[in-house]
Amino acid sequence: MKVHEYQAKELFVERGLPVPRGKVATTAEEAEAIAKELGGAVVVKAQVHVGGRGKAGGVKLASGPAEAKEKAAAILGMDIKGLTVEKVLVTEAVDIEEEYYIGLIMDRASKQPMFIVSAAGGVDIEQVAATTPEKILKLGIDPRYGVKPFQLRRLAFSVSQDPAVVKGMSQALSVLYDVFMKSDASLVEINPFVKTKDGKTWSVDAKLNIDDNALFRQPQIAAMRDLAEEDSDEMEAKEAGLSFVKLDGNIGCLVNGAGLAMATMDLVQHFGGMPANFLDIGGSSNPEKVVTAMKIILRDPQVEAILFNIFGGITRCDDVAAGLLKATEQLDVKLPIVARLTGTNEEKAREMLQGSALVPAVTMDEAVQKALELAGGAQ
Amino acid sequence: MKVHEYQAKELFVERGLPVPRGKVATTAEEAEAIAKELGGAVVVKAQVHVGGRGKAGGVKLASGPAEAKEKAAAILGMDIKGLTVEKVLVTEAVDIEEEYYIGLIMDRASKQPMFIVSAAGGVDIEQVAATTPEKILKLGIDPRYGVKPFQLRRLAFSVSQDPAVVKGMSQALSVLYDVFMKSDASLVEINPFVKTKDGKTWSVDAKLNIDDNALFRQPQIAAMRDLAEEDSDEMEAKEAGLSFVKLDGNIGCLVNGAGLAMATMDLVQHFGGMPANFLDIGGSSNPEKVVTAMKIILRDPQVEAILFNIFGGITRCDDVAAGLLKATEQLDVKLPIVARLTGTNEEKAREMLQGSALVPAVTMDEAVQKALELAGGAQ
Amino acid sequence: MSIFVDNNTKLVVQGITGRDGAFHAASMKDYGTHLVAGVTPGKGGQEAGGVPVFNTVAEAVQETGANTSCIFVPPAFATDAIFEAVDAGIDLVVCITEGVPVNDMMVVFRYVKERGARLIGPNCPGLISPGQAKVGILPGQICREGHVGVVSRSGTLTYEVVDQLTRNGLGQSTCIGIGGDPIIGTNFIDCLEAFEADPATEAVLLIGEIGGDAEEHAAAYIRDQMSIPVVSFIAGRTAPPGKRMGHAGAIVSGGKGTVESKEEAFREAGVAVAVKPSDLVPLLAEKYDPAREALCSA
Amino acid sequence: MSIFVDNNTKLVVQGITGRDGAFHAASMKDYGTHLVAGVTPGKGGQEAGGVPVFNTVAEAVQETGANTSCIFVPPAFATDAIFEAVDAGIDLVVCITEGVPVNDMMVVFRYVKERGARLIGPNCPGLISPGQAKVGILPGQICREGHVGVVSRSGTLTYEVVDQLTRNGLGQSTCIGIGGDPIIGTNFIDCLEAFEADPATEAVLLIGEIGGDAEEHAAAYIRDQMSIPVVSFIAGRTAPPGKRMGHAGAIVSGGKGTVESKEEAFREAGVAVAVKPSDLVPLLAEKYDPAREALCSA
Repeated sequence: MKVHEYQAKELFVERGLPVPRGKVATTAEEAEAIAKELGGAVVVKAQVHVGGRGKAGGVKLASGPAEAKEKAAAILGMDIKGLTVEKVLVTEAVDIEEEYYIGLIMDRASKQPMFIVSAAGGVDIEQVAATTPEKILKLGIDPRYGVKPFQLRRLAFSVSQDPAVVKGMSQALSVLYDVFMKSDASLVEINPFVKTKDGKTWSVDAKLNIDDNALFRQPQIAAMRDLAEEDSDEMEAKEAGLSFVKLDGNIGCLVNGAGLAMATMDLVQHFGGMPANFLDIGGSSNPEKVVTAMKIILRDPQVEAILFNIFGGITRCDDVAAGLLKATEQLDVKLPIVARLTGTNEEKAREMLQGSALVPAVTMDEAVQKALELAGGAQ
Repeated sequence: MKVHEYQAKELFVERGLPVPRGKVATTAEEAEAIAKELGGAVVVKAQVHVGGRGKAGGVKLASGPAEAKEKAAAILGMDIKGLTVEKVLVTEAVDIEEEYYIGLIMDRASKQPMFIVSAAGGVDIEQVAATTPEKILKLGIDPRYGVKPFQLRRLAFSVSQDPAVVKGMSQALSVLYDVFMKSDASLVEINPFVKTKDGKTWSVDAKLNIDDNALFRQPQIAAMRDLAEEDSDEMEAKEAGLSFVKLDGNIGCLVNGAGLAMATMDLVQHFGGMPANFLDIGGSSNPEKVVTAMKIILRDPQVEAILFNIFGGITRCDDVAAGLLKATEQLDVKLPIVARLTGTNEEKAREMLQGSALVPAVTMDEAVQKALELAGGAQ
Repeated sequence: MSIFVDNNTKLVVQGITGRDGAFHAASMKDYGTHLVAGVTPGKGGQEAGGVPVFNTVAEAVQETGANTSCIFVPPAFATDAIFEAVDAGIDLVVCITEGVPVNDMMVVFRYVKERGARLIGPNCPGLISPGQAKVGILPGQICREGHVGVVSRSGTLTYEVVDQLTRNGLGQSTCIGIGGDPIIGTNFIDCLEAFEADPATEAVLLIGEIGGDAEEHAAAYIRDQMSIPVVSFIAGRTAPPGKRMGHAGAIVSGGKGTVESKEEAFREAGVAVAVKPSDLVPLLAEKYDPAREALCSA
Repeated sequence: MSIFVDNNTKLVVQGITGRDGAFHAASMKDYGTHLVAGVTPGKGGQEAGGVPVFNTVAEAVQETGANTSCIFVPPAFATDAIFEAVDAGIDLVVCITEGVPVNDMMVVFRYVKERGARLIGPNCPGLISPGQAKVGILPGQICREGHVGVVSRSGTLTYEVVDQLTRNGLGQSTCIGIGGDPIIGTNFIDCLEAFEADPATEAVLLIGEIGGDAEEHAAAYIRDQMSIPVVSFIAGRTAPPGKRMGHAGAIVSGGKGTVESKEEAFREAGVAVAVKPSDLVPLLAEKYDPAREALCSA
């Protein structure tokens, strides 16, 4: 789960890390009022869960309240990479002298949190990593021991000898680690972390991604979820215990197991089609789950055929068949459905589906090819 | 440093651990008022930093306010193992059905916190350990990982199968660990931890000792220090950077280094005398420290001779000699002083002391023997 | 022969009185696994599925000599269950639970390693050595004794592949699902190393997916250290970047963890890469002739 | 020969720009120790006592090849300094600082061990291999090259004993003060083991004190593992129970850690026990004849 910049900053401020003063606005008038309250120049920043909002025009400087109102009006409602901007953060503009990148990620390979620090701040760190990796210092932290002051110093000294920067950055890195561990983050970053001309340091931007597996014990973070930023179909699927991701193709896929679901999608593409979605109905599925899954898929007008690919292990094929029959009864399904149900209780499932309009298939390859034919051939 | 039962319980309550309601009183009238507020039977408990206060008559049951006043009057001012009772804790009396011992100590051998749990609660655990060690379960906790729920359960299941006890004790053990680590404790115990007849569990008593080395980062705990319970000479010595412990003999000892100071005391006893104190003036001592040390020793009317045993390493013998001369000038020293100053700058020190009334000595043995002679021979 | 589980496996099921725990305990026992105990705190002294239930794993180990544990407890309790099993001296811990917080796993991983135990999972289907023992939730009926090792980050995709092997007369030494989370106890390389050392394993099928770089590391390992043939398939070519595909670990982010990168690594290492699952068995047949192997090892 | 420090010691002093650090860095250098660097965060690039100062130990190691560190920083920063030294690859860390929180040491101890480094102290005077190197604050002038190993929990009491050895013509291989805290990095047994293995050490003086059971464990080790003679003295017979005697670790509590218990353990192990410090040299002479040893090893 992603949280907004302004929310991540709240967590920083709770731990004593200085960030430019600011507030969130949902209207241009609110933005104007906040700018008035702050005084001086402000920055109006789109709060959306995508990177590169600066390049997309989602971040603007305003000299005062009137301009803040104007800029906010332009940014609110803007579409950035498919997401509509519903909120802007209006913050004091700070007089930047130096910009740094500091971040902490969960590193899969070394199985520990890993700090990333660079003097090349304010730009895309992945690009810096790809083009000039020598400008980046990485330091893994053994979570059994936690981060030690010497590690914070080493990271800070690697980019600056300025005592103000070393002190401010050490504190910021310490807060990053604290937020990371206490919030079950998978990524937390400040880009840029800046030194202003008066020798102070500020966390000007903030990014925080949370491990979905840990949300059950992070009520404060879970409450930060911005439903406007989430796909409603994905949310509905999650509620029902399904895992769903919308794609752009014509073949609706309904599979048990994430790996098999991906392999099914890939096979659709291999035979010249395009999957309309990733959908994993999970283990020990009950008929209701299948009905919900069908509903979500049928909402997509691009879908031309539906493909069931079930390998029964714990999932029983007869349960899926029951759900399938129930769904075709309840919902007005006009699309062709190919059903490949194999494994546990497959004979029973076959009997149940006999006489229905469903197109049976034995292998994955056969099932995908039939679905593509029924959808009108390869796209 | 030791904290009182009522203070330790405050730390428990902060972390949600149930303790019988209660308040501290310094007068019998206050105790009466607290008993009235609590209602029902109460227990009046002396708050002193010694064990075995129950046996000494420092813990009394009272049926109501009037009796609480009476019992408090009897306990307040009582002398328990040399300490005067200045405060009593007045708490609700609970209807005890089962008593357990639970504690957590810093275990030197395994270098980790070690839980100690026993079904033999309410009695001296050291006695239980000595006579019936099989009644005690010990479990060390690796501080890198912290205590895990399964460990709490294992400890609790070892003394009870009762779900209420297992749940209550697991929580209490978790709080003990938390208090231990967060307060830099060397020992924390609840004895007894009880189950009442209504099936609830309570921490009826509490003991908490803190690592002196960590007090600098434990302001909340440091503020709990009860000066009335501390020896004022020891406190004065500590302020001056000295380490002092009052003993019962006639030879005042002034030594640099804890090991040498102990060896000097032992040598006094070996030759038939008794040391009046342990005193380590520490490393790199300045003359002022020596003056303070002399002042403290001279306050003891039992002292008949003073013995300086200094092995100059970092400590320079001339510094000590200067302090010694300054002290004899400033203070009206009527007692004989034997000075054995050897090591760094010993010649210089010898020159400085020449012509003074101080009795020089070359070896430790000689110094101790001379001091004993001057004090009027072996006791 | 086989890897990790066999006839010497003595199994304790943590969470045996729960719905999933009870169901799969029975299934494992039916398969022939030596199920010796169950653990559910507070239910010590009871019986479940024909074995005694204990309050703690330590007691279960002491009373029954269990050496392997299979965990079916909710995600909030799974790391504690792993700690408990390892602390009690269990050698092999198989954690089926999905949804374990990743930051917990960073710490658990170090504990398991430090204590010299092996963890498989979490978020995995477990493993099966056909004809000997099954620890986990894989459907035993699709397996058959033989000489192909199967290792996979997936569950049902593994079944699909194992089923194809069996239908084509290719039995398995051990089939193991290592789990779909970003941090898992046993990685591809651990399994490859074990398969290479196992006299009964003559070829390996490796099923990877997008996310992380475990496949890339495995490729280097195969190139440098392995003599038996390995055939691979990687799922997730059509997954959009930045989106998790069901598994917490199946995500392409920052241009890393793509199918292309993994396939390239395998190809460079001389590992055959199947374009679709149904190509795996034919590809394997090119590299491995069970009849010939049988002759050679005879 | 000697143990832990010698001519190959390349020393970095952590806290070299502090009062104590500067004083003792100079003293160690004067003694002949190869002082190669100092560390004080924020003073990197400066010079102190004739050696370069770095911001981090990692830099100091990289630039100068330091393999040993001596720590003179305040107690609140000492554990961090130990972590830093070990993390930077330092083999031997000598922490002079007194007053380090004990709970921190529980964790540091494990870190040092896990990384295969050696920590001496905290709250110790350090060690000296006469004629070769001194790391710590022991007065070098009282030592003399020779074949007696000295290990002690104390500072000045060690000097007292070393002085007596030297005055009696008995030189030392290494004199080491392991520290007076309840948790220390290197214990008696570690030193005894090293002395036993050191060809230059022909006898050992062990100076213990009240508190803990390190002497009891040492006694068992000497009985079971050592061939060279050991003579001991234990301080604190007159210390009242429950009171710390200067050292955080010097306390008799719950009837444990008494001089009697330790002396009894030594006597049972066949280790000579001196009643007073001045008896140590005569006792040693009974067990060890340097002239004879010199003949034997010639």
